[in-house]
Amino acid sequence: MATTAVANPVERENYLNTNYGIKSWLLTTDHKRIAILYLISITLMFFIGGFFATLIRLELLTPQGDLMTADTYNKVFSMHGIVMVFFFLIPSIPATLGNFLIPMMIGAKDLAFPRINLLSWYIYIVSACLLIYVIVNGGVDTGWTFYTPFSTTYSNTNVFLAGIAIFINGFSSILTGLNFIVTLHRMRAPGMTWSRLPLFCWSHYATSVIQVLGTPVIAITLALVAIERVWHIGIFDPKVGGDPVLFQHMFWFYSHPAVYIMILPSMAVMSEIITCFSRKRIFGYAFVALASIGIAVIGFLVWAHHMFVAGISAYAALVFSLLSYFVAVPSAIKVFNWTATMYKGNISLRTPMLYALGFIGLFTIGGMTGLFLACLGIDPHVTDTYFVVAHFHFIMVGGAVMAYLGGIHFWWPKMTGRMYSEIWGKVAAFLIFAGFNLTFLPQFILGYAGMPRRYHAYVPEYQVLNVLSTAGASILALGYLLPLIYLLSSLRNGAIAGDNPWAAQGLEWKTSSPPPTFNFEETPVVTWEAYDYEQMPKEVPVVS
Amino acid sequence: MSASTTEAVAQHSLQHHFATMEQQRQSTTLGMWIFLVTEIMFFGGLFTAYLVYRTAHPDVWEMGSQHMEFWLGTINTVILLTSSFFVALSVHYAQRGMTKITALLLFLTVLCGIGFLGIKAVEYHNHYKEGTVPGPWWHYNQVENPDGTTRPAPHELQLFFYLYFVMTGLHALHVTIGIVLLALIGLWAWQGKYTAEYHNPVHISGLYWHFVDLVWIFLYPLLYLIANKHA
Amino acid sequence: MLKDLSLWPSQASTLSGNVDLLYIFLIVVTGLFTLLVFALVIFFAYKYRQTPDRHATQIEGSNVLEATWTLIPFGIFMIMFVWGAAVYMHSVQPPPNAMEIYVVGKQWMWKLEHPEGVREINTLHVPIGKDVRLTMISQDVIHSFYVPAFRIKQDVLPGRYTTLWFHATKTGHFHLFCAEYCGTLHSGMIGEVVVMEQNEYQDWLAGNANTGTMASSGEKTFNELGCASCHRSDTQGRGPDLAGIFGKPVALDNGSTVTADDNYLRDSILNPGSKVVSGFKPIMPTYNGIVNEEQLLSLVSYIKSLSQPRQQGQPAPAPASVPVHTGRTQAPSAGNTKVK
Amino acid sequence: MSEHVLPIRVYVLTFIALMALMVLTAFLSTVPMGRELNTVVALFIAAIKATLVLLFFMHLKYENYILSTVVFVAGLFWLLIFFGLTLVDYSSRHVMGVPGH
Repeated sequence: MATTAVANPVERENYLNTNYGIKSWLLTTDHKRIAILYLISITLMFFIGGFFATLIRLELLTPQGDLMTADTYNKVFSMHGIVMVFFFLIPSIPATLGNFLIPMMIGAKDLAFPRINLLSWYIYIVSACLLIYVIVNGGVDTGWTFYTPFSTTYSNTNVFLAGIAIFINGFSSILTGLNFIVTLHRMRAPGMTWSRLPLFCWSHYATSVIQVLGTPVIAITLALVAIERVWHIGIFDPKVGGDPVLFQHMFWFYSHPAVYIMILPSMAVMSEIITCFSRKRIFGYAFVALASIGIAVIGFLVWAHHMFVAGISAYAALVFSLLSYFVAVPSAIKVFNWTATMYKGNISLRTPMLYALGFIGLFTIGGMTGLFLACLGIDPHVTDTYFVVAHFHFIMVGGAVMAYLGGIHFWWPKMTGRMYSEIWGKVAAFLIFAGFNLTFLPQFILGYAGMPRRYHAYVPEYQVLNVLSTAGASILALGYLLPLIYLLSSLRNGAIAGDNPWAAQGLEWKTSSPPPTFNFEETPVVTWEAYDYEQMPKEVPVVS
Repeated sequence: MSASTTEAVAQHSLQHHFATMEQQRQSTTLGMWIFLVTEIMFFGGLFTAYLVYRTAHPDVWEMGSQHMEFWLGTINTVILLTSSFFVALSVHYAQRGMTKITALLLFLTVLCGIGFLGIKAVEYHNHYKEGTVPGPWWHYNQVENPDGTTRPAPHELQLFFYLYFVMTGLHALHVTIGIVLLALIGLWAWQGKYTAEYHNPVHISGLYWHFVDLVWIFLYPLLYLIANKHA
Repeated sequence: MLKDLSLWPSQASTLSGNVDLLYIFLIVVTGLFTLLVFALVIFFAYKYRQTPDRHATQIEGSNVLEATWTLIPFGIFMIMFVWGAAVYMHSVQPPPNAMEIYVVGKQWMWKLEHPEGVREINTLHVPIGKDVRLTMISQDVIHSFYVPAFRIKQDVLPGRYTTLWFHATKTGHFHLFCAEYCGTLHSGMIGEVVVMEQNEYQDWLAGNANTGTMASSGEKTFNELGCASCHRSDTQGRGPDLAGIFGKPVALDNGSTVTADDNYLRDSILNPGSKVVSGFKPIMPTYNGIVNEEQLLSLVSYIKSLSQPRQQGQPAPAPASVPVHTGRTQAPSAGNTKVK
Repeated sequence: MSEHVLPIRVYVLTFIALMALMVLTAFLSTVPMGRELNTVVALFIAAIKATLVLLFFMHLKYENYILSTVVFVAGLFWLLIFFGLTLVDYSSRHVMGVPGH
């Protein structure tokens, strides 16, 4: 492999070397630099969340709950959830890859509102700092769901500040979504029609719609919780006739679609990787594109399937169960189309493709187990057990994180101009896939056997499966540390990637790597369909 | 868009990543509308809560509405509608490049906004004196019956007032932000920053103010007009 | 450790079999689909692996295929929905005449009370082969009553009664968990359900001397609070007569009608100004903060008993020993309590 | 410019209409029509007022592309989803699945 980095021949001017210094980064309005800022901050939050995950799995090694106190454990799983959901998963792909790539994919110089883009990063940083302050000051023990009246009245932790942190964080998400929508409508290069748009952009468009329409609701809901903590009275307070279940309606109105904020961008990445490494156009472009929009819309109609045992009416349960099955259809369509795209391709199993295939497998399992939870006959037994925990980790980690890593590996040469070690990349991909399955498959069995979630101590008959799960988690942790190491080391030692190391077809590959500040020397004019691999080399070249 | 000369005049207002003034104008306008949609959903959470509790306790809601001061609410409605009219006119004059008039109209709007907040403050103070502020300040525990006897106030009355304060409070916050925004835009208009070609900030801040007006158009009947005054 | 390994919860109620059958159906169907996807992905990745001499065949798509994999899954989903809905509707409709047990959840224990007046903490004794209905409420935060062996779970809310029912089919000890996160000792809010033969259950009930039935302790509270001075059967009463009202529609002074169920009775005691019965003056004071959840349950139980023909708890209120239990540890019949 | 400059007359007429509607709704609130009808009438008038503001003050009628309208209507549509599906629960709580029945 690349032992001798080519002694940087006179580097072309690009977004990284155009100017230097902290100030040039902190005041930048270049979407690519903001993407890098996001990448760094999100990675940090990922490892904070991962640290809490490690503590959870260590505690559950034994049934007695002997590693930490019950209060500490409750804080640990709450912080794990809050950090991972609001500060890693929701911004992960859109704010890094989306930010970096969308303008380049549509042939624009930047997002529509570059300063708002920077503002959204600052808002993210402010909220993340506030959250870290909360963690340092004893954390919060409500779970990421903040259910009332526990959060408003009974918890003795920093609920107010944590709520405010998520409230602020919401605006970062809203501004990103707003920026993407306007950009995709108004900034496309000549010839880049909607039917030529890469599916990456379609999926991000759907994501942005959810961010814009859903996030304000969680913001106002958490604001109400925060006010209720200060005022000692509020609309969710049963003492004055308020209904705690209304909080759950308002919470899940956002937080269920939020799952699609996490998974739609992953699907965006999938469509790019699978086509490139199969050397094929996507199977059923229009169906994949419309499935994204379908998920975004139907995703808003299903929230109360989180509440089948929460005290909603049986009639509402029927309605929401039915609607929940509707949303499974577009997801199934996507999986089948990706699989069909591989048919008669010329497939090379490079690192990004390994992640993509891992994604298809894990997302399929995650989606299939979702059918159990939508099913009114089964959900009351498995909800609030480890079955649910396993299910949503299959979607969010098996799905979203796999795709995130796949995307980072795919576009790493574009972002940095360097190639990483292919061997280590494959090793990490296998470790993550194996570790993930060993961690979370046993949890399905645990859940059906009846182990409730958020238990600090549990009855002894659940121990064997918990030990398996913890064993898997240690492999998974190793798998996550590896990319951090070899990707960083590639910055110094990696081979020079060249403009288009995968011979990929998108517009972003038609400019140099790393790209110049304004992305293209001159505005491109698009005359071809997306994924037009007919015109591209028939196999993926090897750069080393 | 043949007017390349006018675009040359406005060139300094065109940000580097846009190709034309028209693209920039359409982008910012679309951005503002999307922002307004997020605002709809933001208030939407409160309206949902209102809807749920109102359908569950219609009597209590009527009882609560009787504590609203009809005339103060109505005057405030007049003020906000008038201010929206001023803003619409200010955009009109900005389009024609008469930015001094634009500025004056915006300053009038700011005055309206301040008046609105003043009246709102009077109402809040009255509720405070009456004891109908939820939380530690609540001491409205007995309701008078028509025959002069009293009975315990239904505790859902606090829900009504809680929603009243949160909804109008959030609205007042938006009015405050609008006042600051329009004052700044008015100042810049006075200084001649805007022209017939480039005045989109006036336009989109105007959209924001109209939205604040829209919210009030619904708050007014929902809070002030549901009292059963003919029972 | 291995001999305790639990891969499948025991089946101990009439519902367990239904849920398990549906679960197995879903496992088979989704398993087949998952295998199909896995097999195709692996097969394609191998069959069409990169070779230097081949071009990928560009395929635009196929509407027939799209329709196929839209409609077939959709049809299967609808089968899942209908079957699931059937199991669910059965599980949320308690049979009439089920024996009733009252549950109060609080941080972090379950308080259970039998109509005969026997109280337990964290352990629930029930007879095999009978329909049992739980009427549940929380004193503080949301809890969830979960018995995996029965496949039943329902959140227990503050401020509102929820119900759950089961019909045990197997004797033995089964886990009872709190399934909704409720604070520090959430994982300690566990106990067990003991299913006994019916005669053993009767012996057990008889062997636990108690202070009278729930209805009778409700009657005591009723009299102590002076409720009877207004809610009287003669026409002089300033409040409505409560005999026979349970489960009946009640006309309110605002013209609407409500059913006098558990929740309505509870609300009327705590929040009397809200729903006033037509024809009466709204003069009732609130008992919010005066009676606790257990007293409320016994009051509701008493009012219910007034609607059951010939079966009222009698004895004249014993003025001496007033069982007002405010504390948590007033656990009668010590033999049954088991605090972990 | 492609921006449409409206004559002042449009704004004045809109303003007069808004004021008239406001007087109307304030007056109608004192006419006994029954609780439901009174609310429906008040909200109907509010909706007309809102539409006037949107169409004329906020130029929705005159934007030279329909996107803003689509965006705004989408917002309203989502709000209705929120209202509607929440009410599915609350309005049916006393029909099915309540304790005891």
